[in-house]
Amino acid sequence: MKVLYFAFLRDRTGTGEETVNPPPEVRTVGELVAWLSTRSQGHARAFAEMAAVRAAVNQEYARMDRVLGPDDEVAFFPPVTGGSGR
Amino acid sequence: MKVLYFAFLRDRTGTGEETVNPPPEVRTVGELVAWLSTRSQGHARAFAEMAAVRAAVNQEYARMDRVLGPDDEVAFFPPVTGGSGR
Amino acid sequence: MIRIQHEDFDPGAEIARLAADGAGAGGLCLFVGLVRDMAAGQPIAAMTLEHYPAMAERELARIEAEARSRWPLRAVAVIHRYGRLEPGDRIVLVATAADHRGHAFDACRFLIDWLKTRAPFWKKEETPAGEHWVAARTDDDETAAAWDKTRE
Amino acid sequence: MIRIQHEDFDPGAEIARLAADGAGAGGLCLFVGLVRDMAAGQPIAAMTLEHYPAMAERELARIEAEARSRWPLRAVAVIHRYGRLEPGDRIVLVATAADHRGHAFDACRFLIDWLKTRAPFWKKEETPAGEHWVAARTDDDETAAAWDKTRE
Repeated sequence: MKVLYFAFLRDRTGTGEETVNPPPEVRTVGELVAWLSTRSQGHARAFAEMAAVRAAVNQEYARMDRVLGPDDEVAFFPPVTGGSGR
Repeated sequence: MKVLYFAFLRDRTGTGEETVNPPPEVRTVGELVAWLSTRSQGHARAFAEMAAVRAAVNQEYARMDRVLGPDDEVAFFPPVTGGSGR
Repeated sequence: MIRIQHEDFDPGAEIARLAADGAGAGGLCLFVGLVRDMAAGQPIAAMTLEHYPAMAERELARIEAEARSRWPLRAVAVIHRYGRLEPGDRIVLVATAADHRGHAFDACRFLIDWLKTRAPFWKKEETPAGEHWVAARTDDDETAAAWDKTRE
Repeated sequence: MIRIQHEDFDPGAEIARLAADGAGAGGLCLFVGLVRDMAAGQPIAAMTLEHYPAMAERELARIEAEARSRWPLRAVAVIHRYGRLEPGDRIVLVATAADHRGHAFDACRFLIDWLKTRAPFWKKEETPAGEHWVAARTDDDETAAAWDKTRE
């Protein structure tokens, strides 16, 4: 499973992309977050404040209860801030 | 007093501009309309439907009860249709 | 910035000027009105825009001042053409530069709505059935009047 | 038409393309977002826009499709830049061509409102106090959510 990190999550995890093989009991996005948080202090800090984290599965916004498959691309990032000023 | 006509009012009066000397009892825009209407059949047709006529005095929108001075520039025209389509 | 002219204008050059005049703005909003090829189900071969020059200058200046009094704008551009125009030709440009995009959008829309009901321009259309003066639209008046209600 | 690129774009060329793609339209509405020189009272030296390329493509295409489903549009353009940009630089362009100006304005504003809350781009600002990721604004979410209410 490919996991991508953007913005402050990339800074904190220290990586933009990693391939992971979570155990079978990790079935949802939320369970993946909990499992990833154990990989390093940086990962734990990235997911410390889940109100500031959004997830996408295969390039579409996904909720924490979304069930994952082994070939999914999962991305974590903060709320978006593109466009222009205000 | 200078009187200007635009759009269908110009077509019907047959003139874009004329200098007139109305009698002293013509004091308001509305009284000027009544007096101008007697000048020709074309003038009468131009002012036949006053709901479709707007007036300006010295380049500002004016109502029919606006009092006129001898040096005023008075313009008559239909509701405007500039800008783009709809 | 107000201009009334027969000649065409270049929207790209106007945006560049607006960005320069409004340096520091976060957003530019621009609207360009074009001559349509159909009106009321009839093909339009061309149209002629007549105007009252002295009053058009005053009304456009007034409309710009009104927009600036309602929203914090860094720059405003209004250009209106007159004379004979063909389908696809540009008729009018209104554009705003503001710190916040909502102000740029609101002011830009206000400018075109007000202009359409106040600026002394009149369209004569050439169709297969002949020439005719375009009648003003009641819904344009209503659209413009809605802005009056937003003012206390 | 969706484009995601580092390079600058030319608003004049985009308007010309929009007018050509939307031939027959009565109005073109365009918004250009620029890098401001101040944010939260601090001078900004530059900003870097990070993005998630595959998802940004999908989201912008989705936003365009959503706008086209809500309004009768003859052409749509959305361009978003990424990478390092300086104050005054163009960040984003959204533009619409429609028969009626209200549709062009509404759709253009919808595009930028939705884009700001859905398209995966993130800004990092460089200020005298250092670099920081810009926090999302609650009022942007509210602005975008207001469009949901307009849909039955």
